[in-house]
Amino acid sequence: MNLQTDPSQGESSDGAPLSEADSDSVVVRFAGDSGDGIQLLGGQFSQATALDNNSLATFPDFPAEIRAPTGTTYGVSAFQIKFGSRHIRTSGDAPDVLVALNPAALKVNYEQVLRGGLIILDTGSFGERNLKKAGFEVDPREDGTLKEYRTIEIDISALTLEATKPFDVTQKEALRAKNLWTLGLVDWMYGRSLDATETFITRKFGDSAISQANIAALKAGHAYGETAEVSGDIPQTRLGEVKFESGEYRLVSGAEALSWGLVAGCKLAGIDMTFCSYPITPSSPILHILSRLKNFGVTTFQAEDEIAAACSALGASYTGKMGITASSGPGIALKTEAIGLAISTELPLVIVDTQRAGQSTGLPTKTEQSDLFLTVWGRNADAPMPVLSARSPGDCFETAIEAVRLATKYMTPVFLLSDGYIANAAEPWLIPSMSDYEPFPVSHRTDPEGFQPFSRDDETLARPWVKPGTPGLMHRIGGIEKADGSGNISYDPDNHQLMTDLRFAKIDGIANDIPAQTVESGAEKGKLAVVGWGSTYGPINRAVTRMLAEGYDVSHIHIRHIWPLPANLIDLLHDFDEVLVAEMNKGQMLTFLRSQCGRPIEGHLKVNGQPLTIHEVQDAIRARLDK
Amino acid sequence: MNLQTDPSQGESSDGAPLSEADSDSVVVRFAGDSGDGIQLLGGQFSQATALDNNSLATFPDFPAEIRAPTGTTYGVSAFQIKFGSRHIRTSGDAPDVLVALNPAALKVNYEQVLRGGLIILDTGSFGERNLKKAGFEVDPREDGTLKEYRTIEIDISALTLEATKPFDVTQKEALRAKNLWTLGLVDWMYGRSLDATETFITRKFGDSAISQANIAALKAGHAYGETAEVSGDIPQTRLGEVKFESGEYRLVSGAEALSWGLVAGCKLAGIDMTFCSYPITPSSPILHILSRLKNFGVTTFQAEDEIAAACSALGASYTGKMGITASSGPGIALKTEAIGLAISTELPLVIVDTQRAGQSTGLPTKTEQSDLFLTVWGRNADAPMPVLSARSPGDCFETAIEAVRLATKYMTPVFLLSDGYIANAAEPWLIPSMSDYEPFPVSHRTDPEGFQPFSRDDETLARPWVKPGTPGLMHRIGGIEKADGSGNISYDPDNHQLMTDLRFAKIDGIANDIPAQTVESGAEKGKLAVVGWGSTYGPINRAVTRMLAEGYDVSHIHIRHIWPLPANLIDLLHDFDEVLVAEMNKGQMLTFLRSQCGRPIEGHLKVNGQPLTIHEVQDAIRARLDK
Amino acid sequence: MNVQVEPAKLKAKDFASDQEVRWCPGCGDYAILKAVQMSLANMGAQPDNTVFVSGIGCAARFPYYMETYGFHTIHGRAPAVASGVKIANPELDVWVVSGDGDALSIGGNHLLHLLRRNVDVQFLLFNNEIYGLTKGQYSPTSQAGQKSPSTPQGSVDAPIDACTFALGCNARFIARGIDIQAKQLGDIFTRAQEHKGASFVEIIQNCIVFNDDAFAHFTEKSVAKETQIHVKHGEKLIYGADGNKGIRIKPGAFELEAVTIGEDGVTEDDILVHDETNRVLANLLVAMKPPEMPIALGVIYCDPAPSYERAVQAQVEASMANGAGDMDKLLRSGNTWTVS
Amino acid sequence: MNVQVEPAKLKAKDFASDQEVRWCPGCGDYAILKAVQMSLANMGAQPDNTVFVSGIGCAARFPYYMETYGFHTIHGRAPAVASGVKIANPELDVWVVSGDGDALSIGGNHLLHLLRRNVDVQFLLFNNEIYGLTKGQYSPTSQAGQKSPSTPQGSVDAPIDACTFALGCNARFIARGIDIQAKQLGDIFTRAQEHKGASFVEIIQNCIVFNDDAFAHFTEKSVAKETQIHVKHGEKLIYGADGNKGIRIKPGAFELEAVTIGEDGVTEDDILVHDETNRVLANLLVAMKPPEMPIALGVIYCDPAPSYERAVQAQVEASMANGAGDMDKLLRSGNTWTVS
Ligand SMILES: Cc1ncc(C[n+]2csc(CCOP(=O)(O)OP(=O)(O)O)c2C)c(N)n1
Ligand SMILES: Cc1ncc(C[n+]2csc(CCOP(=O)(O)OP(=O)(O)O)c2C)c(N)n1
Ligand code: SF4
Ligand code: SF4
Ligand SMILES: [Mg+2]
Ligand SMILES: [Mg+2]
Repeated sequence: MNLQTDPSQGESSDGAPLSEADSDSVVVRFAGDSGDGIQLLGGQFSQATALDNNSLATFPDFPAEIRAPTGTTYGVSAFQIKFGSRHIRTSGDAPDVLVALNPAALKVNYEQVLRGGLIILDTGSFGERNLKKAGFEVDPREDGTLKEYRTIEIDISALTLEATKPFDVTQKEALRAKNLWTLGLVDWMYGRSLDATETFITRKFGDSAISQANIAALKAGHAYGETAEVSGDIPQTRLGEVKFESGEYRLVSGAEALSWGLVAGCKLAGIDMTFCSYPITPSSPILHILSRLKNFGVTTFQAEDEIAAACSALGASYTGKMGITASSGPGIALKTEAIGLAISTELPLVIVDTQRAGQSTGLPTKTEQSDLFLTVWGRNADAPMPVLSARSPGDCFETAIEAVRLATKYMTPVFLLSDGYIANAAEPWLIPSMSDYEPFPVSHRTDPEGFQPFSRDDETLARPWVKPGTPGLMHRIGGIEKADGSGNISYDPDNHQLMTDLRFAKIDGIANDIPAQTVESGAEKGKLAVVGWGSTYGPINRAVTRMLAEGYDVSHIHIRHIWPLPANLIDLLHDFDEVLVAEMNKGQMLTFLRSQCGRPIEGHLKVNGQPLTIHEVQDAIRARLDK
Repeated sequence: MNLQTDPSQGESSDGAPLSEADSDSVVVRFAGDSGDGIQLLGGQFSQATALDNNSLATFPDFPAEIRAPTGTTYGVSAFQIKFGSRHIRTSGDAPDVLVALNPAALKVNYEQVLRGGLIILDTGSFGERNLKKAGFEVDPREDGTLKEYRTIEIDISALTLEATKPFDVTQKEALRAKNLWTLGLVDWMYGRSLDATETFITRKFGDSAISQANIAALKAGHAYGETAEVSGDIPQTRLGEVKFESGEYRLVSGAEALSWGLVAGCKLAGIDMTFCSYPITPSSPILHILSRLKNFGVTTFQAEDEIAAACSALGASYTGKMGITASSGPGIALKTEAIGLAISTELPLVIVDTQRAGQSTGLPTKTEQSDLFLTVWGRNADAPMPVLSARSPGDCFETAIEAVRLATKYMTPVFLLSDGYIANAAEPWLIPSMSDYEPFPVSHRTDPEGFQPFSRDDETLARPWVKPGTPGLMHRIGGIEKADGSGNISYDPDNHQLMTDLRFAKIDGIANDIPAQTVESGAEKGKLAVVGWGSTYGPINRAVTRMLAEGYDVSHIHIRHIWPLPANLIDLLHDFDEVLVAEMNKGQMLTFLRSQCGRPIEGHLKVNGQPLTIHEVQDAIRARLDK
Repeated sequence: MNVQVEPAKLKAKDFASDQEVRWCPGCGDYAILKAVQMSLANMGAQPDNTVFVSGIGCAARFPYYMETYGFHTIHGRAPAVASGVKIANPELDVWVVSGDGDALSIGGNHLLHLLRRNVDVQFLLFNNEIYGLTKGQYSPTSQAGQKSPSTPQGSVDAPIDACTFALGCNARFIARGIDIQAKQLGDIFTRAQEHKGASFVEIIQNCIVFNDDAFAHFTEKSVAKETQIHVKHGEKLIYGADGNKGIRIKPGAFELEAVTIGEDGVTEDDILVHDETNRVLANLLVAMKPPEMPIALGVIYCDPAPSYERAVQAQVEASMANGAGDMDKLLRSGNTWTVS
Repeated sequence: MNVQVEPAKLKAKDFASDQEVRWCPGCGDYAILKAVQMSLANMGAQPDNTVFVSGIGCAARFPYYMETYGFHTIHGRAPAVASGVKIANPELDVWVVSGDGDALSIGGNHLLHLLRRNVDVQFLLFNNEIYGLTKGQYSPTSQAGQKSPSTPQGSVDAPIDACTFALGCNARFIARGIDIQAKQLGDIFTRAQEHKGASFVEIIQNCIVFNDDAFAHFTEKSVAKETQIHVKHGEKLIYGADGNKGIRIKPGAFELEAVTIGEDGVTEDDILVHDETNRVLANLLVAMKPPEMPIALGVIYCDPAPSYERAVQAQVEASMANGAGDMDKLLRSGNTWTVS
């Protein structure tokens, strides 16, 4: 069985992907066993690349098993990076270079490599047993399997052992440095400095033998390239620097940016955060990150399940704190009832949904954008609430702030959508300064004069937020329908109609408090608008940019505010002859937009747990405009 | 505060409802304290009316409190019946007659009575305290409040005590017979026989003093009308018999018909039912009814919560039984994750959703049709499944059978939508004969030859259903994505795409296995189609019939199969100039149809926890066609 | 923190909200409501600083009737909401009101975790051994054989004892009272409120409509003295109309038995002294069921441990000790580079 | 019912499915898998009639590796699914496999009700005191202070003891074993399978990746003898490398203590005899924690009561006794009338 292969990625007629003409960028994929330290290798290379002022985007691709038996295909861990001398917004399509640290890694990945691309193999791991475990009957180096690629075979294992010999480490420890040897080689290939990684190693292992061994391996890999033992076989590439906007940069993953954005939002709102969550892939990193930020007034609570997480976050909001909860797929489904209570009691709450692939348990480590229906419509009865979606790792920061702003200003739960791809991917990020943001301080009501728990702000229709503990403002709230104003239980039919209408009006009104929809690239009207949302930003943007360069009349519209939609969106869409939604699901934004705007819309849909590729979006555009 | 008043019901310009010209039907509303036995009174009168070959529809309207303090407005229990000499499909709009057994009942209901209608009051309950509890500052009989109505004041309390004096019952017991005295009077007004009620009393209380006292009260009420102590004030009406199709009839409520339909479906499938549920209003009656049908091979299980109910029903389906679960609103929300597992493992499961009003806890005893979004779209990731909706009490039987048929034939969970209104309402029902139904026997796979748990039937795309315990067919299923055929865990991207596509194709294919959408009344094409679903059938049908009689070009389309929609529905809608969806929510079918068919659609929407009225639908039709 | 200067001692009625109480006439909930209001007044509670959180059920309507802060949440989830309230603001005095269905059927998991974590709330479980609000189905505490709308042939489930379950969940405070015993309830509430940690209080409550007299065999005046034992820490486990019944360890066994002082050579010295810190004794006491044994009432177990929300807060405070975090610094932590 | 003529005695490997086992190398789950396969073979189980139900977690992958029927369900809900399986078909031999997070965090409520109802399944809880599958967060059984990705400063929750909880839930069969003790596990599994009702088995399991050696202080060979006591009904509670340690009732208290025979005047007569039907003793035994006391292993409690699914079935059968219901008659029951 051929696992994790995605032939839809830039396929040629005879199966292997075609070489791309993108000379200003490179895609490298590292792959090896889960135990090989591939993610560290990728992370360090990304860091070094960023420091060289290349733009980049990454895509870590974990196995579902914690640590599957070594050598198996399902235990393969991969890390892809695309970097270049122009702005990079997607981790790219087919790799130009594959580094495969064992046969299984080769097996799972080689078909995606560009025809003519480079494959670097650790021959030290190509023993009989490993070949068999990977499902190769014959050695693929010998039967022509790799004939369409350039391959470089290096006994990385042996060379690593060799390099680390002088140090007092066990053979096992020594072999673990394979990833650093490889990093050294690749660093050399792209002219990266080893400094940052050296500092990293020293920080991590101090002045130990392991530290020394690791650094030796790193340097040995680098030296291997330099001394050209493979007689110039290994290509060296230098990409120009990207003209980045000036400022301070860092690499940031979506999970980091999102967590920090939530904290920043709370700072801007002037309230502390109570974050309640239950571990689930790929949402857990947010809990991990926030649990280390207690000095920012963040309290984290690992609840007994997702229902309790949502309920305790709501309880925290009830006390006047910013209650936040986060989960994925099945965990979000479990929060549904509690979210209904938040809507009914009109309390702020942010629910982060890091989407993952497949219904039920599905494919937890793979990505998909398929909770749009669930978040917009997945509640009992009429229960409107805002839904936002972040488009990239860095954008998670902005979107998280916006989620806190809307939740507190409108006294409403807000869904904040991310996905497994942006959560784990990293990109260089121009670090914002907090002083650039307009604070939106919350004022909890303290004045008993004329207090009614369900009175409404004239402009926002929000009800007052009262902290229990406030003298004279005792009141009761709950999930039964409430009388307008007093909030007392009411079974009055007219009141139910009124309150339902008010809840809708409040959320609908947000459309006037959010930025108008802009066009990312291309004209404001024309032949074809490609509409995306969330993590498809990168591939769609790159595809549209390329097609514009080729002279096509196409524009890219990317939606952050899903509910309510920006006030001008429908009109904007009507200004295009055709509208194409590109998304990683069976047509959820497509169906949603159809329901909201009376015009034909088409879809380019994919649900294989992998990010969209630039090529397929280009093909989809061509299919519409070349007719 | 004026509770439970719905001025939208056929309002005149100055507030009171207008008298209707419907001489072939009558609407009577009984109202009193929760302790007054109003539901029994209504039920008995319905029974007697049905036996007279009148057509009828009922609408019980319970208070939310179990037994609120006597005399309060929120403790008022009501029962409305519409009956007539033509087919009645809705419990009607404004009552022609209101029987109010205490001031609170009057307070809550009088504004809905037709101007010029009749109000019968029990003056025995109009003491100072009761008036105050009902919120009347002044006695409404004296301050002109009732001037637009005909009122008949009878001291029913005293007359009941009088009638029951000869029997050895306590005063409390005697007063409890007030409802029977009232029934006797109303029976007389409409020429009903007392026989059935007498039999009922005797069956219930045997040959006891209570029995005798109750019968005496019943007869006394009847005699009161007969001897015309109110000198002809009380109008007597005889409505002709309806030309019912010949056959055996009974009164049936939606909850009964639905429960029986589920049992019938299992009989037709040839398998036993395991029904797992957790009590919730208004779903509980199904659990109660089924728990008495163990001799039909029905096992019932009151689970610890809704999640467990759904999971245990799924466990039962896994063993080859028909697993069924039922709930309402918040309880349905909780089942979401388990339903995802049913979709993923492709096991049959029927989930009955008796919809109730309002998000979160909302208005549990009131009705609404607002779980369409939840049932069609409310799941994580792409997770399609059939959704059916029943239109009337009797129709619940047919729809339940259909739900079992689809679940077992296609190996899929199926949503079966009812609502609080049809669950409690009763109508005369031409009792079907089981021999009229085509059986659809399930065949569990037993042949190990070539067995694959995720192979598919060529026609239905259903996978084989295997009972654990079957020799040689051991296999494993679960919620992680499965390899096509073998069902083994698979993280292969292409396989995920394939399996997702297959799951969609399977459900989409059901469109070819369900009846084409028909037009209930009016032409197959024309100016305006009024589209409804579920319990709005009655009022829409009556409204369209009336408008047709008035010469309007309007048709009624009523959707049973919501997902997938009947194959011809979209075309059918395109054959009308305008389409109007009338529903009891903020536009869920409206939005759904917009998403499915690229044409403008309008909505007549109501969310006040009350059924649609004929008048408002007529008004909505007029508003579209009179322009 | 909201420390207020209290102007004057409040009365029970000051804790009553303006909402009409909507339980069935004769429901045991009325008496509990009164007892809570009275004891809040007695313990000098501040309405401003008091929060009642409940789930769904007849019992769960409780907060509406209290002139305090109140949150009527969703079925079974009150412990989770209350945990959030308490973690977010440990200064609030949080009470949870729940029914046997709410707490032990749908909500069992949250109750477990509230108790084991030892969140400082008072958890009042109104046990009427029935689902009141949904009209009379049997509950997890209903006796086996209970006929109900969902069990027409009688239930076949073994019931759970609320206090036994709470002990299994590591609860550090366990008490039991009866709806109509206002004074004893008051004492329990006061102890529960004083206890810093999760205080679990089971209140035997009569549902007059769906399960009337389910507890009559020990709540009826005529039998009360012989079937109830009100335990007090440090005092002998003595009961009975004549004060001559007692509980002792069955010689040579891990078991309690009810004995009569003066009969069969039993003397007062044989009678056990109640030790509310003894978990094993607590397990034995809560399991006593009339008619064989008297039902144990009062504070059965109390063995305090640090409360959860304080420990959570302590970590936040410790992290804050070196100054509050600086957002701009955080964003620039780790590797950064500058483009000019 | 599927009674089969068994052709030949099956071997452990006949219970192994064709799927590659995907736990981390060195994970304790491997040993448990082997022990289960071995003991199923020994007890003559029929693969056709055996069902493994699990939730989500590393442990919950178990069914995939068994050549039986298997259902890998959703997180925490395995007891609910298994209850449905057993109610619908009491003839099946149902095993539930769960982890400490699956069973005691998200799934606590379902476990409670499975146990109190006494549904006849074998419930195996693989306790590694950590969330394995989600990469190492602390679980409800993690020791206080556990550092984990979600508790960088150490957890502040008091852990729950799985067996104590099960006792609080009225479980009628409680046993405890260690992943690597195949023989003892086999004995436990056999007893569990024989027990008609819910059998709760806690298995101490080492997670080599995220919580390695969490149990080393009593599982390490060097200390095992002094820190483990394998209990057997009717036999004295004796342990220790020299067989001279024992458990006795602390004189005058409701407490156990570990003593050395021959020291301080302790003789073998003072040592308690294990009585697996004694609930109080069970409560004391499960609470013993090294190093103060040895950990209790083996069948700690077994006091059978009628199983739930049989009682449910009995009602169905009783209703059927007068013949199966006639649908046409049902529809015509009560008042009907005929129009001609
Ligand atoms: C999710 C959900 N499921 C079910 C219900 C219906 N429901 C409301 S209260 C209740 C049980 C009430 O019993 P208990 O907790 O004992 O309270 P009591 O009414 O007896 O005081 C149920 C099942 C609900 N409101 N929400
Ligand atoms: C509804 C839901 N919430 C969360 C998860 C993520 N999740 C999977 S397994 C697990 C915990 C596993 O811990 P445990 O039960 O102890 O099993 P172990 O992996 O340690 O064997 C969690 C939180 C999930 N799959 N589904
Ligand atoms: S149903 Fe029972 S518990 Fe509920 S209010 Fe009435 S008497 Fe009280
Ligand atoms: S993470 Fe731990 S429990 Fe899970 S497979 Fe690996 S070692 Fe076993
Ligand atoms: Mg109750
Ligand atoms: Mg674990």
